Amino acid sequence: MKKVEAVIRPETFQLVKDALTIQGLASMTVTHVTGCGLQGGKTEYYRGSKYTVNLLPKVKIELVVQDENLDTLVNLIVETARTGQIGDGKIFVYDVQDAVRIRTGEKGEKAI
Amino acid sequence: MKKVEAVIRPETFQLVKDALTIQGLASMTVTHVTGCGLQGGKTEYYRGSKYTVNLLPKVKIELVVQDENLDTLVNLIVETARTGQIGDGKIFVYDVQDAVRIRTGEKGEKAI
Amino acid sequence: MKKVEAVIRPETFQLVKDALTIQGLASMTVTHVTGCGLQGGKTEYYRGSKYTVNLLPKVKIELVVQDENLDTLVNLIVETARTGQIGDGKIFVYDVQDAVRIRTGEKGEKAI
Amino acid sequence: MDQIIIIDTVWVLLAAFLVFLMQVGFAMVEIGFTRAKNSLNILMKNVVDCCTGAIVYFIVGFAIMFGDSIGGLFGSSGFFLSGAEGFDFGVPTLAFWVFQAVFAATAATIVSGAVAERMKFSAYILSTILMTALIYPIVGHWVWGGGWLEELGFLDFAGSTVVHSVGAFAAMVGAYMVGPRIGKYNGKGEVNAIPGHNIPLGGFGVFILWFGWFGFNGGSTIAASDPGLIASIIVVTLLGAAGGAVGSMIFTWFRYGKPDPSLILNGILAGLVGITAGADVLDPMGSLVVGFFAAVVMILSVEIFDKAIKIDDPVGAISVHGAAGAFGTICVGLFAVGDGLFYGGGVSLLIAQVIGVIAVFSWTVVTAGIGYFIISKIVGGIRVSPEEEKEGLDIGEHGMRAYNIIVGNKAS
Amino acid sequence: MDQIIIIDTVWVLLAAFLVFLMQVGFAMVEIGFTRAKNSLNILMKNVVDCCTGAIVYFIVGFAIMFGDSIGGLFGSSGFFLSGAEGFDFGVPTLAFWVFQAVFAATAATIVSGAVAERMKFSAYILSTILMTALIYPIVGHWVWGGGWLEELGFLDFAGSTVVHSVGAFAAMVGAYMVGPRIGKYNGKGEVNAIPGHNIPLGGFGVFILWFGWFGFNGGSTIAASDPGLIASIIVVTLLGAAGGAVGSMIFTWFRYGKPDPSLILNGILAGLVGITAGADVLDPMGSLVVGFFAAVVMILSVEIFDKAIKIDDPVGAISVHGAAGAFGTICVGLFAVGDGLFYGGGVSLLIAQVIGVIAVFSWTVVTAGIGYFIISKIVGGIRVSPEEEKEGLDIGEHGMRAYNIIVGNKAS
Amino acid sequence: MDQIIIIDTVWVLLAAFLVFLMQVGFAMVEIGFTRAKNSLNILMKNVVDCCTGAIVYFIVGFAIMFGDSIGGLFGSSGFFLSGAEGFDFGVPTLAFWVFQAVFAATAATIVSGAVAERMKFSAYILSTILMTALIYPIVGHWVWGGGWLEELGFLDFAGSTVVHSVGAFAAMVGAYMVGPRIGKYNGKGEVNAIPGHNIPLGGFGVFILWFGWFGFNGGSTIAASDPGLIASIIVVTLLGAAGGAVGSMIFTWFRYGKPDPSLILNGILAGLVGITAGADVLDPMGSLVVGFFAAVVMILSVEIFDKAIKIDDPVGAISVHGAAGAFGTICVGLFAVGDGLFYGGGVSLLIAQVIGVIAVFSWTVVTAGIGYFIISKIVGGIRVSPEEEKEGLDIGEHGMRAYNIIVGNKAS
Ligand SMILES: Nc1ncnc2c1ncn2[C@@H]1O[C@H](COP(=O)(O)OP(=O)(O)O)[C@@H](O)[C@H]1O
Ligand SMILES: Nc1ncnc2c1ncn2[C@@H]1O[C@H](COP(=O)(O)OP(=O)(O)O)[C@@H](O)[C@H]1O
Ligand SMILES: Nc1ncnc2c1ncn2[C@@H]1O[C@H](COP(=O)(O)OP(=O)(O)O)[C@@H](O)[C@H]1O
Repeated sequence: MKKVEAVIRPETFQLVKDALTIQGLASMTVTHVTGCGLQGGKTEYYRGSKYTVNLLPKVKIELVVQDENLDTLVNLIVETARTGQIGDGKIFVYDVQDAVRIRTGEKGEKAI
Repeated sequence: MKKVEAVIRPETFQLVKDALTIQGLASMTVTHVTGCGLQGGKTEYYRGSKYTVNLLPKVKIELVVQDENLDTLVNLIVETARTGQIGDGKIFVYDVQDAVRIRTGEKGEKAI
Repeated sequence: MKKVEAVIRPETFQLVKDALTIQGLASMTVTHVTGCGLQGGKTEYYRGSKYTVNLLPKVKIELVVQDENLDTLVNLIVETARTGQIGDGKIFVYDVQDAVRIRTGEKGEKAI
Repeated sequence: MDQIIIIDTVWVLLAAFLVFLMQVGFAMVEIGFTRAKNSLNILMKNVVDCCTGAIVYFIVGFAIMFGDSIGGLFGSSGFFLSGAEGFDFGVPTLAFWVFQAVFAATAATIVSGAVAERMKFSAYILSTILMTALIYPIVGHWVWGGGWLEELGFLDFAGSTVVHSVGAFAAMVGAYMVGPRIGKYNGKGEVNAIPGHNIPLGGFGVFILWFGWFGFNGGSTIAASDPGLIASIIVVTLLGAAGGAVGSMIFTWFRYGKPDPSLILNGILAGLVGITAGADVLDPMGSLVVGFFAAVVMILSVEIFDKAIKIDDPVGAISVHGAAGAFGTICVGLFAVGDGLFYGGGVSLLIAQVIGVIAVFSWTVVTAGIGYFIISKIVGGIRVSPEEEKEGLDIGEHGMRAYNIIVGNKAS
Repeated sequence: MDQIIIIDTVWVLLAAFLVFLMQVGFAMVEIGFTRAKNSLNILMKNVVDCCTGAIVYFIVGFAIMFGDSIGGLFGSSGFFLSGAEGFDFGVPTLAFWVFQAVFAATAATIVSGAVAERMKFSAYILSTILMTALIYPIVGHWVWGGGWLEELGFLDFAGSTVVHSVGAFAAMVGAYMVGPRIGKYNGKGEVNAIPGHNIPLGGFGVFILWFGWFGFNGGSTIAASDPGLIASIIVVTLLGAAGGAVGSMIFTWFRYGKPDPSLILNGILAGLVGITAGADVLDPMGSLVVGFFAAVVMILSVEIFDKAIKIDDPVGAISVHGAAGAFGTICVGLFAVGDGLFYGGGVSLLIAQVIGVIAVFSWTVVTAGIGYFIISKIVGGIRVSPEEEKEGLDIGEHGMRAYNIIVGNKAS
Repeated sequence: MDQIIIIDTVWVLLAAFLVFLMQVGFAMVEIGFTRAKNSLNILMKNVVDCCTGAIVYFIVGFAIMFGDSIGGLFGSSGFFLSGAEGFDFGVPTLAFWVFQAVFAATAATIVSGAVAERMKFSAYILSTILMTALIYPIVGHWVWGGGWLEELGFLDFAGSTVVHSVGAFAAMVGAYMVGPRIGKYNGKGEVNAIPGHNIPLGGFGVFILWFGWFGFNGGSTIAASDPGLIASIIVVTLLGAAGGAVGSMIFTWFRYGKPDPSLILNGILAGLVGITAGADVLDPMGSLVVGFFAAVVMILSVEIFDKAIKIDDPVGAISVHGAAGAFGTICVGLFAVGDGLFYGGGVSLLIAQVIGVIAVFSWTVVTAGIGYFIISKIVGGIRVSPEEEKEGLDIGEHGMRAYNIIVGNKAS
């Protein structure tokens, strides 16, 4: 089992979610986060003072999937979340040692 | 060291936390998240339009524990967070390579 | 690649971020979380009833870095986030299997 | 002659507008002092008590309160405002009615705070009808409609007892019968504080209530023609509230080590409730003193209800409107310039005040108790299910959330 | 004599203050019912329509509305309030002007809700100028300034049509021309609900609007000298809104299975808009009925605009102010005590009312359509870019966020 | 005769209610423009300055302001409102007192915004006492109580200087002595913007302040008996604010590339402060111009205080109430119909205005400076500890949080 963690633009979230639902990969946990990367932040004004908002709003999606679904998933996210502008975000992949479905107590792949 | 990540119902959080505290496993980080899984979302009305709230509020608890505590912890969460209805949530287990207590600089198991 | 996850005090976040920026390690994802550890919580009053706020506000920073930067990063965080009081927080290190830059589709170390 | 009626009408109507605005003050306080998952339900309760209340008071309540008295117990004419010509309140009957209608809505709305976060919406609507059709108008008749308490010499100028205590006593019964919120008391019976989700909102509500109170007390003369009197009433209203704020600030600072914002806000309201009964007979110094101690009484009452009696009252409505209201009503017997005990007036007024408070308490508790019992039979229990309570009444009762960050909703 | 003018002036000015306060009510409703990323932009639209509106109405609008009539079509004197001495409105011209200016601002601000979350700030400012300089004053002249509709016997006491419908019809054109928000309709044309981010805030706004409405209707007499009349108007205003609340509660409870908070809030407003045209000629019972059905009409209209006509109106401005406004105006022909059809008055008033609604609809739709077309040419399209819309207009138009949790900002 | 007093009293009292409501407007602006962790503390400061202020003004302030004059410098009779019979203000003394008391509270509350997020609660309370007992009443005596500036011909109708500038100058001293917030300036002395956590809330506050301002200026006649005058004052109040909004919109649009919401909101207030001194002598055009430029002056002042003088003023109180207040006061010498320089009145009024501003500035800065120094000795420094400041004053001063999402609290 792998965990795919994608940090994407809030604007593209709906597209990504729809695409995943169609592929039957719709189990996910979503968090509102802020982040910075290459995207240098945005210069805004507040009461006459220029300042940089370094941390821009992003949406983090976490999906735990079976190994064989990993590539489909990653590709799907890359395709739907890309705008080509700096700030599109990143995907990170981690190994998952175990999963448990609380309702049934099932473990492992069955639990996903 | 293992990291246990449990996504549970907000309503059951207090029970889980109390149970963990009694077992002396009360070090944790808590995040308000939203998620969807088997639970299809809820149909609500807004101004006469039906719609599905796909992402329901959940609470994510992260606990890093020593390997020997893993099973106790997982079982405890399963027991206390279960209502038997779809939407009870999932537990995921990851491997942790290292831990550091910032206050003292201690590393490894001592730091948890 | 490693993922460094640091749970720190909100007050120290700015210092940490500045230090990381100077070292060129400024790509990160930030989440507002609450947590408890050794820090027993704070006793507050609400309408004449004493109660303990067990979960105190913390900031979680996640940074995925190349293996060679791991130690610098961890040390930097420990140095800048430490106040010496209980509640300074923890750093956890995980292994990352892959990373993808959504904008370009680049994978692996290049994507960080 | 004519022109005085015009001025009086303008004054009474403007005062009624201010009293009306108190509805949003109540909504803000109650929403701010409770949890986010119940905000819409509380808002709806406030909307519905004021709207249903106005209609019910139009149909029934006003007639029972101000109609021809049957033995000093209740009125019996003027249903649907019919025969409005026959009445003489100085100002046009419709102007007088508007002022009274917003008072009735105030009495009704006090209940919603105490039963918040667990009472069914349907049960609450029925209880509002009961309040504005019967419980409140009867008391109103006794004291302001030519009834037996008025005969007795009982004084309650703008309604510390008639409005606030009636609301609070009914709220007490409701909160008792619906039971405490899940999680309010732990296994050992200790209090688990359940902090409100937006205390500053509660603070804005308190300021708006205070603003409305100038109309509440000022308009209760139903005339502007004695400018010295209305000016004095406003001074009392300003200083009584100030006394309540300072009283609660000092008292909580000593008692809990820090000045407690939520109780200071309640303290302002307690000060206002306290001076309302005697707003026309207190002098500035008296209003400061009554306001100050009304706040102290309220804080002790909050503790007693929370820890000893264990009636769960999320916003402190019982203590603010009931305890401080009874205290203030009795204080009229002590501080009234002229007739008060401390001002050389003997004890006869004081005795009348005590009798009045006891009578209103008994009436309200009994009728509200019977009322909630019947309502419970009608709607199948006055409390929502534990599942609904945990998830929040906004979803359970209204299928909607108060606050939304929108990602991932879909047409269906 | 003299003193009556003083009282009248005090009444009109205070009424104007209340109408002014409706601006913040509108801002709260519109911000609460939309998404957090556009809150500042909506706030700024409300600020600017009321400020620019007042200035434009001072320079041009008032003269066109109340100046010497050219053929019953438009006024022609009093630009910059010059020649104010020549006018006679009972109260001082400046007092009358203030009351009219806040009315003009109300008509203008109705638009902002319907076009929220996507119209350019610059386009909105220009549309506000058009509204307060021309579209609204012309209609005002027809009905209140001695124009042809007034001659015809068309009755619109406080502006169900003149103010609310004009605002709503212009809003409809604006919302149509700017198009629906991204994501409001999916590929199949189904509605994706986009819930507002803070419904309780919308509720507070509704209460404040209701409060302001007492001034809106009460002050429209431009005199306090008939105390029976103003009292009756206020009763109608209270009961009409209550009827709207109850109507929408019952109707949504049946139709959607639960009492819908956002539509109940709109229902109060629909009730108020509904009784505004006949506030001086309705009796209490009539106001309850008109308010009740105005809310039902509004809810059906919301569904029709959302699902059939597919004009995206985030706050329901078109249905609340337009549908309920037209309904209420026509109801005057049915429910007016004396002249209404149901009160034995024949159909002549009813016919005048229908003609008036049609005339105002036609005028407003055509001029607003041409207006937005020209504005679009001037500012290069009235809609922000899709990128800006997705990110939110707060950043795009103002470079600032409404809500901030502050970590990590740096001087630069 | 009699009846005029009734009307005047009604007007003054209603105006006082509106001024009172400004307290919640201030609270909203200050809370909205600062960080969430200090919201309760700011709320409490606003509650306490208005409550303590009213009491102190009752005990001491009023006597110093309006008592028998000692050499044109300060009053000396009427402590505890004793001897109220002896005064003659046209309306009953208590009505006059209420109006003056809410003015005093306004002057006091201006300070809280500038020292927000770092001044100790106890120090703030003491500073409020000083303001309402001494600093403000003395200036009030000079200008409105028969003092030397009134003799000199200095005009400040409703208090641009007496109320707003006095508050602002004291705020400036307080903000200077307490120092900038941690993180406001980086090592190089550059400004780190610290955005407020809820700008729309600030916007609602501004609307409510504007609403209250109609009472602030309108009631300052202490009479309604000249309806033409009060109508004119209200027009000036409406257009001055509108001018301020448009001025700040245009100026920020040019200067920063986008219309800045927070400065437009401040611009409305600056416009209002600007026209307050001359509300009775400006014509509509003059009020537009003064409002417009008062906003520009305010924006430049914000920049200067932020970047050059480096006094940290989170909400811009110094610039809004001080800079725009001084500007507006001097403008009376230019724009007053009749006596103003631009209206052919010569320079004598202008000179009196400048002298007045300088005198009030000197008095306020010196006494406030001494005052804060003494207060600092009493409470051991006027600033909270850096730890407390970082964690937020809500926890440090009150042991409570403003906003709560409730998971995991336990009885203890
Ligand atoms: N090394 C990293 N570790 C953690 N999060 C990262 C990392 N790099 C990027 N992110 C997250 O991805 C978001 C987008 O990254 P950015 O570099 O701005 O875009 P792009 O990938 O298009 O260059 C950031 O805001 C941050 O939340
Ligand atoms: N594969 C997954 N990856 C990430 N999060 C998941 C996954 N499956 C479930 N979740 C989280 O667990 C929550 C509950 O899951 P759900 O499937 O609805 O319940 P149940 O486990 O009872 O069937 C979801 O809302 C989501 O936050
Ligand atoms: N074992 C753990 N698992 C997850 N989070 C933890 C763990 N231990 C500590 N934390 C996080 O670190 C924060 C600070 O920890 P705490 O023990 O209070 O401080 P210290 O490390 O100084 O003793 C906690 O609030 C919690 O969010």
